[in-house]
Amino acid sequence: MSALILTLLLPLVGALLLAFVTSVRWAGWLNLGIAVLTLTTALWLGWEVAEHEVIAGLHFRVDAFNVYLVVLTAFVGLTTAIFSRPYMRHVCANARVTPAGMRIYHSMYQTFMLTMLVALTTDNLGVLWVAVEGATLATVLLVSLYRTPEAVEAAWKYFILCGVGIALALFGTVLTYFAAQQVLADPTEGLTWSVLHAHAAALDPTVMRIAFVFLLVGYGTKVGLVPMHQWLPDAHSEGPTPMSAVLSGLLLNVALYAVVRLKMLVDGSLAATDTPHLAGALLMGFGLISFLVAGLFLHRQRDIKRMFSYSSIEHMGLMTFAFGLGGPLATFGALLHMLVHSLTKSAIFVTVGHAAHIAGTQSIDRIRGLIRTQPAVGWSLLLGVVAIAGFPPFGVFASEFLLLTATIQTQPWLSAALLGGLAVACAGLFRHVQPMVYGTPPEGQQPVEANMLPVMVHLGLVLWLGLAIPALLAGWLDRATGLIAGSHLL
Amino acid sequence: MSLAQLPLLEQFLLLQAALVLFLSFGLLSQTRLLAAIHAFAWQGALIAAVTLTVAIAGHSHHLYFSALLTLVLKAMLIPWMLHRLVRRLALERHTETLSHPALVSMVAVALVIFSYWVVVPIVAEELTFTRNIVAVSLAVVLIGLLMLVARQQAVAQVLGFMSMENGLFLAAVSATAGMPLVVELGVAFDVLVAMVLFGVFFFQIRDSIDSLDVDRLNRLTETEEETA
Amino acid sequence: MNIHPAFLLALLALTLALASSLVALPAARWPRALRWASLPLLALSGVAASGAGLWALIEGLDLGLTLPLGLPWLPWHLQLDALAGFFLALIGILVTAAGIYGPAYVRGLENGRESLAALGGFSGLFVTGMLLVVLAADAFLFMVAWELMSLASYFLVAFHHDNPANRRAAFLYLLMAHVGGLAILLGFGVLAAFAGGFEFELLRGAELSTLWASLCFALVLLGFGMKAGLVPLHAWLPEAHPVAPSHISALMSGAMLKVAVYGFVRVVFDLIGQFHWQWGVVVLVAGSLSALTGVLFAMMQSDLKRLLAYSSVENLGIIFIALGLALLFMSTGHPTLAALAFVAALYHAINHALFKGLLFLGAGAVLHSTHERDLEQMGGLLRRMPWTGLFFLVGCVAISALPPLNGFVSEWLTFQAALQAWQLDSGVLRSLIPIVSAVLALTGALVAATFVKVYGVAFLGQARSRHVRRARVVPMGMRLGQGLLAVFCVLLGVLPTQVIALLDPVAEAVFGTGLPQAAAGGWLWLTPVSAETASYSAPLSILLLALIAGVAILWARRGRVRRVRRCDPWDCGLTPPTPRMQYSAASFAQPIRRVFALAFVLDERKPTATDTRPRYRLRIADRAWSLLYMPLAQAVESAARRVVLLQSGNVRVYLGWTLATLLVLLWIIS
Amino acid sequence: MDEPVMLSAWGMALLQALLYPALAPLLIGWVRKVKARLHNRRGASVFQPYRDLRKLLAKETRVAHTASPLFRLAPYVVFVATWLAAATVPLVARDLPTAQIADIIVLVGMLGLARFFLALAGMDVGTAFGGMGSSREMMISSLAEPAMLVAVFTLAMSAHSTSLSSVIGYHLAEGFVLRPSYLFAFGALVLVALAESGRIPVDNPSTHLELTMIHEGMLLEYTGRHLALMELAAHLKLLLYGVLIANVFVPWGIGQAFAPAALALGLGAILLKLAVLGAALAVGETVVAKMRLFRAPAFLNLALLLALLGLLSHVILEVGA
Repeated sequence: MSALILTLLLPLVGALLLAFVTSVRWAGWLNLGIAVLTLTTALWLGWEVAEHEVIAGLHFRVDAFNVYLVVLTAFVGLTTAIFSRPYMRHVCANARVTPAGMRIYHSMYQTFMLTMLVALTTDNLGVLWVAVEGATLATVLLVSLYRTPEAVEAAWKYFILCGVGIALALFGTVLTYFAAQQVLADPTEGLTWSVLHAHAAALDPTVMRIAFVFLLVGYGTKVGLVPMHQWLPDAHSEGPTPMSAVLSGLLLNVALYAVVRLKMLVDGSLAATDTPHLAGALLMGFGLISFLVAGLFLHRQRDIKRMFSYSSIEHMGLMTFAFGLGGPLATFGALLHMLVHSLTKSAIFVTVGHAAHIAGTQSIDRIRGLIRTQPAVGWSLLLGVVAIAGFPPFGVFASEFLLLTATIQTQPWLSAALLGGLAVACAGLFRHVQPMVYGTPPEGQQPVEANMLPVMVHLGLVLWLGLAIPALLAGWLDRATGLIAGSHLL
Repeated sequence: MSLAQLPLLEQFLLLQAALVLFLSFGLLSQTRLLAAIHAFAWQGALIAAVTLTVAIAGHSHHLYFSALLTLVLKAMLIPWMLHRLVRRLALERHTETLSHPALVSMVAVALVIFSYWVVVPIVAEELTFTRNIVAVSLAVVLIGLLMLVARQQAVAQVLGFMSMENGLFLAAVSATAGMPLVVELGVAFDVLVAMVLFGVFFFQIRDSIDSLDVDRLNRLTETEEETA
Repeated sequence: MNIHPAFLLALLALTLALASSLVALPAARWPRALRWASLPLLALSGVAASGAGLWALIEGLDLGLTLPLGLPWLPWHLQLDALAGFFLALIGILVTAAGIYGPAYVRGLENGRESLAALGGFSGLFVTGMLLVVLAADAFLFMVAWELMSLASYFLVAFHHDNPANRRAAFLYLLMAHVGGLAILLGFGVLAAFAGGFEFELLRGAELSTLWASLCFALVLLGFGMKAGLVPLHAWLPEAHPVAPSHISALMSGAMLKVAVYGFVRVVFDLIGQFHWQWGVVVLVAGSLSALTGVLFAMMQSDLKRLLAYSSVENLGIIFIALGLALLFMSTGHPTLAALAFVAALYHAINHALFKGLLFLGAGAVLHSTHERDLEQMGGLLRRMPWTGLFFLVGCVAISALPPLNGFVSEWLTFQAALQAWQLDSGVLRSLIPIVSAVLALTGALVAATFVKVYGVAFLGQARSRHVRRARVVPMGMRLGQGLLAVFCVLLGVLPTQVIALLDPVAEAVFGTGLPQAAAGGWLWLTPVSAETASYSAPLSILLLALIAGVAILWARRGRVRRVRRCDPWDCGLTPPTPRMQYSAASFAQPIRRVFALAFVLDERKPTATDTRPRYRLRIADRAWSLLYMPLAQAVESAARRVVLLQSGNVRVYLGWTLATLLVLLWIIS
Repeated sequence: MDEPVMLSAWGMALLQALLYPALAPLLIGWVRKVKARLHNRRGASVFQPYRDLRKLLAKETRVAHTASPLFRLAPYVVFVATWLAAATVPLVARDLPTAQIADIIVLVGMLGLARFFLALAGMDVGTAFGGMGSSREMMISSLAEPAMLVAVFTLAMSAHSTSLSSVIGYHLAEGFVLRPSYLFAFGALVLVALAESGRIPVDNPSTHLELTMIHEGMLLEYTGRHLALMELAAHLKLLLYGVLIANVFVPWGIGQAFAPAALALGLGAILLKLAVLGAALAVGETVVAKMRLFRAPAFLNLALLLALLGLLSHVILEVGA
């Protein structure tokens, strides 16, 4: 329990402290330090959960499903902090951001981490909602950090779209509460997920159906499901790169996590009706559409960060599809995919940040021959893309292997769509990435001092996961699979 | 069961709900910003009233508090902030020309019917009353969303957003006799922060495109052809 | 657990390959790491692999092993049986040759701009991947190894990435490899869905309905066919193979394509475990199409390596023809004949590995000493590079399926298998197979023509450009590499009975019967079906050749004047011919181009009488592009162009989408 | 077979192998003689080809500066390969071990080997005519070879064997049967034989007119003993085809045992058949005109078509499942 409290307190304290630290240098270091501490406590938490299945109390509940996401969040938070320290100083040095902006940046960075962790660990749907909305509020200022017209526009769209989406999610939550009150003895527990999950079968299916629609559209907006995804590429491309890394790496995961938690409730309540798999079917539909559409979007990109944000949409779609598919194999694959995707994608965004610095632009057409200019960056980008495109021996392949085989076992004809989608996406990525890394660099493209450590660590981990999944992690994932899909894989 | 058989309080509730709905129609078609803000304030006040009524009916104490909260936040604080913003943005005289006002209100009516149709299947006899309120609040939410779609003026969009929130409050209070306090506070806090941020963004937007017409925020798009 | 030494050897090969890729990494700073450490290790790995493979073949081993890697409930399963052993040996021989050949070759790249670390590193991974594919015994490991192989070779194709054409080739290659890989993955998925597991053991036991089996077959045919370059899935092959460094091209054409064959055999013959004559027909047709198209386009090329790549398409076609025959015979209940066709396929697989590897190494040698890939610039190389010339000649004779070299034996066996069609009951098949064999015959003849062109234009006649005139003998290592393969070409040509004795256990394992008759008449006589039906004695024919040659020489040289006088060429009394008067590659191919004009999309520009600077230009396009690839690409493009309308840039439209989605969903659920 | 028979068999085989080069010029001479007669000329003696060869052997051998070692190697390879191919075709006796060494596919392969080196030799010196000859030769052969193989397959499939002696034995065993497939196969083989041995209407052995020549084009640079070998190889090839057609389609009279009588009969029979064939060839060459080069493909397509028809008619009409 104390581990949990610490894990939540640290970012809070950090946010408050950083709001007052004026020195950019110290802020960077402090941010880093807090991230380190958060990770340690998160690991401690993970160990505790491994000890005794579940940790619960005062609206919080940590089980196998969210604990690995907590650790992942803390970890990505740390590596991104490592990257962001020199990067943001570079930005600040170029006077793109005022020192005040830097204060906001660091404070909001921690606030964001806080909201993420709260959203993951809370057991209360209301608090979950509050946290996710808080995440929006925390990041929206960062998106407009550079104050360019594009940045402001992106921030506004992000704000309005996610605000509306989240509002709808709240309506769904209210409906759930409404349904809960009819069955629960103590109505105040009506938002406690664990209680609801216990009584899921009793919840009025009609209300839950409507509620789930609102929740899906609401949180789905944050997941970036087509056609509510439009904020995502804007926010990713205009915000500072560390922000893009954590958005793609964490926020989307958390939103999807919320969707899956709620799906579990709805499945419970719909089990008896004539449409038991409604939630799953909806998820599959949204997932497939997002996956295919995003894959096509990749072909028309001119901005490198936008491109990778679309690839994020594509992968979120894939996971959503897998969760909708249900069944232990697909669920395990989806959980694994969450993990490897956020590792790989944040690594890619870090690399992209360096690449953009090298070329002095985010426009794909003007980034050329990175391998020649700075082999480390060039190869990292290439390998990152190879990993995200689902080539072994990287972990993404393992999860996609599971997804595809699960698909062909339950919905064989959809696997054709997946096949086409993956091919299109692969083509879309490489047609843009190859010219950027290969070939002869243009004049005046200079190497920059880049800290590739986070990238190395992330890709290394992804590689490791592709070759062998450590027993502890496998145990977590499998217990989570048990929670979600109802049956274990191992 | 018909209205007549309901106790007076519930009839009163339905009346208030109806008024809320009416106000969001007003919001939707109101072209003058200040007037719209006032309408919004009234809506907030009505929500507060509803909360109070439910509190009296259900003797639930924390609802008194949330009624107060709603009143302060929705009927006073936020309208006041909007007022200030509008004045600082020198938009008092601003009136917006809706493209197809008649069409929009027709759509709104359709939305009301639709939301009722959606909620009808909730069949639990003793719930009919709350069910209808849910229908109303759903309508309010949808109309708020419609307002976001229809209005191209940033402040008006914010109003639409806020009236969505109102719809949510209405649902929360009337259908479920109030959310847990934690959540209420959290939501209120979020709304407040959101409002502040909106304020910030008004100025940022005006600095970047020296207007608050969101249709002119169209730099970020995939549709235009490559200029290579 | 104690591991069988042969398996240890195979694992050693894997480790060595990995090691060679690791020790290559320092090459970024010390280019010599490649020559002195990486490539020798690669050669050793090749030796180990071929050793393990031969061991498994001779002893007819069937071993299994699991490594604690991979998915938590699915550790890596390895296996070493006769089939795997054969392909292991095949890859091993080629890798050895490439490893011996490589150092001298990469020396020419050391002062280039490309990073040798990448070259060495990915070469090692490439070999690792190939070996691992052959050793894999569960679908997951197989796919991992398969994609590793594709990926590593992609980086090798993109090695000379300054040239945009090479980048395009690499992109195309990667894309098609990915699609193929996914198709194979789905094929495994179908099997696994019925088997309830991914281990080959379980997959073998899967009970599929004909429909599902056929779907699985179609998927794997698509996947492996794409890698094997079956027409019309071959488009990547002539683009990608030539642009890689030559010893890699040799590995890609020689070994990697065979790995695709292995995969096809493993899945279709071993795992699916049911045979339908329709499948056989499909494979037969695909094979014939590839064989014919491949050789016709090879004939038209003037880029040496590109030509060789197209000829790979043709040879893979022949292999698949034989496999198709095996499927047909098996599905109609003639296991012995199936075994015959199968052995023919394997024999041709190893032959193609040997002579195509040899030819690519030769092309590499030419490239190394003349920096020229264009036949039109070559000529007279035989006198300047005698060793390479000799080995290349061996390669040409072998690939043209001429006795007494190895290419002939496998083609002969294929014909023998085809000629057993009379044993089939269905008249349709009985008449289909002879037509296929006619195609095979035509292919063989065209191949001969093609390689007469190659050798005649490149190595005979007079040099057509200055840098070719300055060609020098290549270093020892490169000659050794070619020599090794040339020797194997001769051996496999002269001792077919021994080779078939080695291949027998593979057929045994797959069909439960080998070729009992093959060596019935003693090791001298190769009698695949029976002595009456057909017999071929390569050793004796060699003997007779030598004998008759002796007689001929004696007889011819008893004239009064023994010594030969050198003089100017006569050429019907024309002035001493200049190099520009020689027949060029294009002109050599002209008659055939004209006869088979239908097969090509020709764009020919002849100079007019009034041209001040008359030039002849000829472009030959592949129909597959205009018929298959371009439409696909355009479809994707237009779809993308439509989809981006979602991102119109107006926030109100976006909100409209949200509202619409909400309403639609609510409508759906109520 | 026990030892002595074995030995005698091998002896016979060698004798027969030697008989080929001995007879080959004679056939050419015979054809020329008949042609001359048909042209109302007396013509040279039937033995003229022998004299030509002797003359060539006596002459000095010259090789161009630009020629590579392959140029001097080629004549031997061509000659040897052709001879070996010929040696596997039963001439006077059927069941010889040489026929076991190589079946008919190997025979085609051997001819292919010869052609391969011949064409290379043509390109070696680097003259325009050589290249032209090789290019055309390969074009012709690439069409003729499949036709020949398919025609042979027709025989092989009905005899269930590709070994010539078995095929012949099969025919002798079942006596005279009128097979439509054989008619087609025969036609195809004749056409192929004409094309492959460079006779009218595909090529003209007695011209050096550059636009028409194929085979001669490749030999332009050869002199002396090299030329002699090449010529003899060409003669062998003609003889080979003649014997093939004669003995496969009209096998009667060929020696079944190694008894002198049988052998003598066999020799007489084959001489008779060849005489007839040669005369027929001469007549054909007199009445038919040489065709343009690019008509040749049509000619050979006809051959291929015939062969395929033969095969199909065999499959459809004769096996009759």
